[in-house]
Amino acid sequence: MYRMLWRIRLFEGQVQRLAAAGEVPGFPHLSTGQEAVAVGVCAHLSREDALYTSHRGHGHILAKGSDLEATLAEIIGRESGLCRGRGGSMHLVDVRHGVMGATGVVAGNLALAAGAAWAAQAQGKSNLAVAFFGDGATGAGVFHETLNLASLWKLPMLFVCENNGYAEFTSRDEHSNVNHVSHFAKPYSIPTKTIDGNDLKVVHAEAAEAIASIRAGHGPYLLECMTFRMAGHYVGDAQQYRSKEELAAMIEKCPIERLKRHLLADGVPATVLDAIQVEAKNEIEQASLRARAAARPDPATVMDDVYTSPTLHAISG
Amino acid sequence: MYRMLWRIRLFEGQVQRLAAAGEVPGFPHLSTGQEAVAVGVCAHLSREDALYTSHRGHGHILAKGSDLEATLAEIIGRESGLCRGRGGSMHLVDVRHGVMGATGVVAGNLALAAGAAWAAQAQGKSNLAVAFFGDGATGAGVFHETLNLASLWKLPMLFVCENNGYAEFTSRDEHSNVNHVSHFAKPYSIPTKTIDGNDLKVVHAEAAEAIASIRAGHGPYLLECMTFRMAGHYVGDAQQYRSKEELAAMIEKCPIERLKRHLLADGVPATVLDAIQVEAKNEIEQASLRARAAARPDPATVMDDVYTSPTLHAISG
Amino acid sequence: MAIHTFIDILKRALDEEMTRDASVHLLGEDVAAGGAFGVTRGLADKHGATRVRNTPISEAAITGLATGAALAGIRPVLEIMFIDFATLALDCLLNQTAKYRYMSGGQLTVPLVVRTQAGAAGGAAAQHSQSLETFFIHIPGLVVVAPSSPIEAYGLLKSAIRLGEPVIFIEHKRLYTMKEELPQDFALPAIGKARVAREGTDVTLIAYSAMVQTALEAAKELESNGISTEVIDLRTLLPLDMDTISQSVSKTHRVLIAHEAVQNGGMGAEIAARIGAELFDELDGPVQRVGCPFAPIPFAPELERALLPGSHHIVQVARRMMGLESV
Amino acid sequence: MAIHTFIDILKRALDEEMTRDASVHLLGEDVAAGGAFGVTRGLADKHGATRVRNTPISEAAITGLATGAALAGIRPVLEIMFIDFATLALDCLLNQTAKYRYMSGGQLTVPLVVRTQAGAAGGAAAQHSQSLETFFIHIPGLVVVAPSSPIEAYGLLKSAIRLGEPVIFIEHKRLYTMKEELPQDFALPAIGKARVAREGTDVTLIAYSAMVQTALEAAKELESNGISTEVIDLRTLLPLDMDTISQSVSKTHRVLIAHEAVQNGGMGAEIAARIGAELFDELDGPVQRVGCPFAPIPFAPELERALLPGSHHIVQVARRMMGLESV
Ligand SMILES: Cc1ncc(C[n+]2csc(CCOP(=O)(O)OP(=O)(O)O)c2C)c(N)n1
Ligand SMILES: Cc1ncc(C[n+]2csc(CCOP(=O)(O)OP(=O)(O)O)c2C)c(N)n1
Ligand SMILES: [Mg+2]
Ligand SMILES: [Mg+2]
Repeated sequence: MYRMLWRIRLFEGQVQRLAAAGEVPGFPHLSTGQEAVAVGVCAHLSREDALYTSHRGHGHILAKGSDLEATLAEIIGRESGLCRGRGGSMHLVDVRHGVMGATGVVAGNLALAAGAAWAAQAQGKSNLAVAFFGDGATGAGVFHETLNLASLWKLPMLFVCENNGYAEFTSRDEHSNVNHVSHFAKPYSIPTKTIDGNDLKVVHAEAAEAIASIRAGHGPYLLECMTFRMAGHYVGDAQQYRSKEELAAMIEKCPIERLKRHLLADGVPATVLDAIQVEAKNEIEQASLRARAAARPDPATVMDDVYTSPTLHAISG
Repeated sequence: MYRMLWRIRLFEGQVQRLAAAGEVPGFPHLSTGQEAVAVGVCAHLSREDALYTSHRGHGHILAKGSDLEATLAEIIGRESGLCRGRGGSMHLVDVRHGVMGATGVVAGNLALAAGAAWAAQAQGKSNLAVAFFGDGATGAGVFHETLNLASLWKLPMLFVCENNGYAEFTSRDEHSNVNHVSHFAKPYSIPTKTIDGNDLKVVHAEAAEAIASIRAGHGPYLLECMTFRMAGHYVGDAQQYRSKEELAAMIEKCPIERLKRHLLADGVPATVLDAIQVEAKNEIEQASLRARAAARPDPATVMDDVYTSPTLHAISG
Repeated sequence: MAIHTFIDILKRALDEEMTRDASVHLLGEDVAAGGAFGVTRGLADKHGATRVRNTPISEAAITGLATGAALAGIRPVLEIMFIDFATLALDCLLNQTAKYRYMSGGQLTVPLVVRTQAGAAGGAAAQHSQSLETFFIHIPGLVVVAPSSPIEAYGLLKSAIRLGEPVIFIEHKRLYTMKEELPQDFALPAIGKARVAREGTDVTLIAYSAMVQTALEAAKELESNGISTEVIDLRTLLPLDMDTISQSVSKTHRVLIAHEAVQNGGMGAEIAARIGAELFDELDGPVQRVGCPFAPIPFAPELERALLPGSHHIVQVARRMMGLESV
Repeated sequence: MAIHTFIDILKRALDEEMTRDASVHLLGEDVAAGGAFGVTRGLADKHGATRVRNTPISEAAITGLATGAALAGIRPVLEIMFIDFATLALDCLLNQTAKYRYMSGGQLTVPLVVRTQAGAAGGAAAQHSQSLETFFIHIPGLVVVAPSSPIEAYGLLKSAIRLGEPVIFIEHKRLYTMKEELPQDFALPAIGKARVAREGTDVTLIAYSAMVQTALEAAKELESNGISTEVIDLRTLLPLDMDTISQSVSKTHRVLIAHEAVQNGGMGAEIAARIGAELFDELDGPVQRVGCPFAPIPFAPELERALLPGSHHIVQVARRMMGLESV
């Protein structure tokens, strides 16, 4: 898991560099600083479990098992990308690994995750659905509609909120006077916990408990992970709205530093940890080289995949 | 207030008869059995307080002071109706009495009521906004979005839920496993109470307290009034989905019978009460005669009032 | 041969599809109780409460849920009680449902049917009477179907369920009590193909949904005026079957399009624009539209009647097109 | 005379209107921080946090709140960050905002401006690039405005705020960095009137929003082909100014309509249908449309470029219309 933390951290760093160099179309959102949530939760998921995520989803997708190169290739818009360059950073889908999708619409796919959970229930399968979302998403009505449906139908669904205290440039206290997202689960009697999302050990243990409860048929669970957005809202955000103190606290909170301290204390030699970091760096660099060398989509294929049925395609206006 | 209960009861009875006779276009929803909520809450409102209500809003509007004849005239589609026959039963508006509107979209105007409350706050006025809605409306996301906004901005707004245990033909337990609508207010720290909505004395007292709190600047308040829909969902609904026992409990719960018992116990002579009932009956009958004799809208005016500016009207496609 | 109302025949189509394919599930407000119009009455008893599921009043979430279930291999048939409230589901339909296949580079499909009720039916007023199909024909990835009679509804609903794309299936309230005999041999209609509902040589009259019945009435009246009207029932609004339209226009050289939706920016605009561009040389005169004037639907019956387009409007415009009436 | 970007000039218009009229209030996600594009930056400091209010991510409720406030005498200017998310506000806009005046029999008006960002701007992909004006032109009671340059935005936004109707004000992201000089004497444009952005005699080219700039580029290129193009900037999409269009078409007899929105069921359909019906005898050839092919906006730049209509498409179609290029 230490390796995966580094993979995500360095992946996001690579995206940031490529974005600065003008190689990333659009405005990617980085999960730097929030890696422990992705890694701690996804460690308990199988391929068949459905994962839905938000605009800040690179980490979740990598932790779920998606290929580094194909993910990066998508983010820089290549034909070899997960979605053949159609989706991009905010619309990553990788069905082979149960990554059912990211979305650029805040809270826009929470109910879709409930649908995946309902499908599993209706088909008598044992897999579950996980939805990652930010604290800002709790302002959206569909979040509450989905909590109601999930609790009413006892859907096998894990809600994971990454509460980083910000929605874009506005801090949480201007969005709600409800301090903790976990409070929203209470009226529905959905089991919930607010945890330290920067400590991988904590996330891992609490996610285990939550997922065990869901797999045991007790219905949905909401995990609120308090975390810290180390980067700006999007690549290029100058973050003038954040105080120096706040940004300084970052290093203290860094989930990688935190896990490193745990591991060192547990007696893992520093050389082993350093080697992992170097390996991850090499992996990312290799993946990046290959992704950047990959072919760009052929403009002639732009109308592919609007519809399944070729007859509809042929005559559509 | 006993008079107003009867006015509403008999008004609804009249609407039902007229509907059966084919004189009411569309599908009116009656508030029979829920009168105590309307009367108990509106007793504390001034004309300047803004009232918004749902598809089941006749009672609220009458209790707020709207004219019996003009209200009925609207429900049967006459030019002398509150909205010149444009609105109908589900879209009653009477600005003179602070009736800002009913809506046929479940939960569709809750945020508008918050807007009225915000306007009052921004304009430094002391009036408040009241929104009446059914228990089914709590399934709608915008209800939760509005709770969040109202608590965040401390809006002078009273949420009144008439929990009659049904949304259309489906009972509450198929809509939510949250037993009480008041539970939804809790995460927002909005003060809330669940009360007996069929006992006018209770409603009156609790509404007084809620409104005093709002007027004192403590922000929104949610009152959940447990009540009983004595009629079907709409006029004509056969109600096969309700048990005999449930329907039998009706008389016991009837808010008029309840208040009558209170008043008799307080020493009010039965003759006085009977006289009020007879007077209300006469009022309704007179209003009905006049409303039914009123002119129908002129088809040539059908394009009036789409826009304010005549220039837009003239050239609009 | 049995006679069926529109309501009964929809139920029959749903029942048969649920029996044929265990992945078909019904979802919606009050559907287990039959829905607002009784279309699904009895299906919960027959197919079980898991496959016919009442939902809370949460149009956004249930549309999302149905979409997510469709992505996971279920074939949901979702009912949105009135098309007026489909706007509550529109973010999902526009930004998720319709785009999923494309955005995922073809990895996923959304085999979903959204049934919804549209149109004015007497005093339902501004929020329960609208015809909003235009919102959907502008969304790449969706398919839009609007049947014009019980037989049509039967075949088109079955075809829609089997299609494997997200289909908006629009049922006009005024058709619900219409009765028709269902023929025994019955080939399911192809989605995307229009049909000629009546042949004629002077004017092509294009309609869909309940307006087809109005158009057929008008055609009858026009016949007594010596005008031979060809009525095209579009069946599918998206994609538009220009072949059928083109064949007819090459014969009649005059086109009148009728729909109940507001004329400005309505379905008729697209049809007229396509004909104007693709069949310009075939036209003997301007393509005419009959639609709702630009106002909400009023409550009072006199006003509603004054606003809604009816067969007399069609007759009047068609007569004018044939030079029988001055402008 | 100062040079302003589109962003600066919108800020200036808002600032001036807030100073002029104390009932004008700004509302929206992050507006106090300037909004996603910095348009409202600094206005909270100047006019106070009550009049420039950040909201939660609750598009439905904030639109309802703004509507209710407008009914109560406030003049809200609400920002919906991207038009892609305006569908979340559409129930309110369609069923409440637009219909209030009519349903109340004229008792109430809704003086509300909804500012929103539309259009593709390079890699924003399928959920942040759409042009959805068509949804709004089909809603009686709304007014839809789409400025084409900084000067236009300045005047139209001020006029929209003063109009007293619910106005959807659409800002194209690609215009945000465009600069123009603001003349000193400046009469506010009337809502509902188009303008001739360039005079010409051979072809009438109708556009709005950023596409006007593209159309002007195309017109320049066409000039070097010997084709004289009259460019009409619609300014207001609803209601449509047919007078200005008609004057131009009576001169050129050829019409080309261009917009970035998906062509099927787009704004161009209504314009083409109106011209085809009302100006049939003036037309020397079919009314042509240039719009987006029927697909979501893809992410990769090559694909985005391949899909979006540009000046070369306009030039090509115009040349074809003039017989300079074969079909
Ligand atoms: C429905 C919708 N409204 C607004 C936006 C613009 N937007 C993008 S990200 C964002 C903030 C989201 O905050 P949060 O959910 O806390 O996620 P975070 O960015 O903190 O991870 C906003 C408002 C959007 N994408 N979707
Ligand atoms: C958004 C929306 N969805 C569905 C409907 C159809 N509908 C009308 S009333 C109703 C039930 C409302 O229940 P509740 O809010 O409890 O009010 P009650 O009728 O019990 O007073 C439904 C589903 C609607 N009008 N609006
Ligand atoms: Mg956040
Ligand atoms: Mg109820």
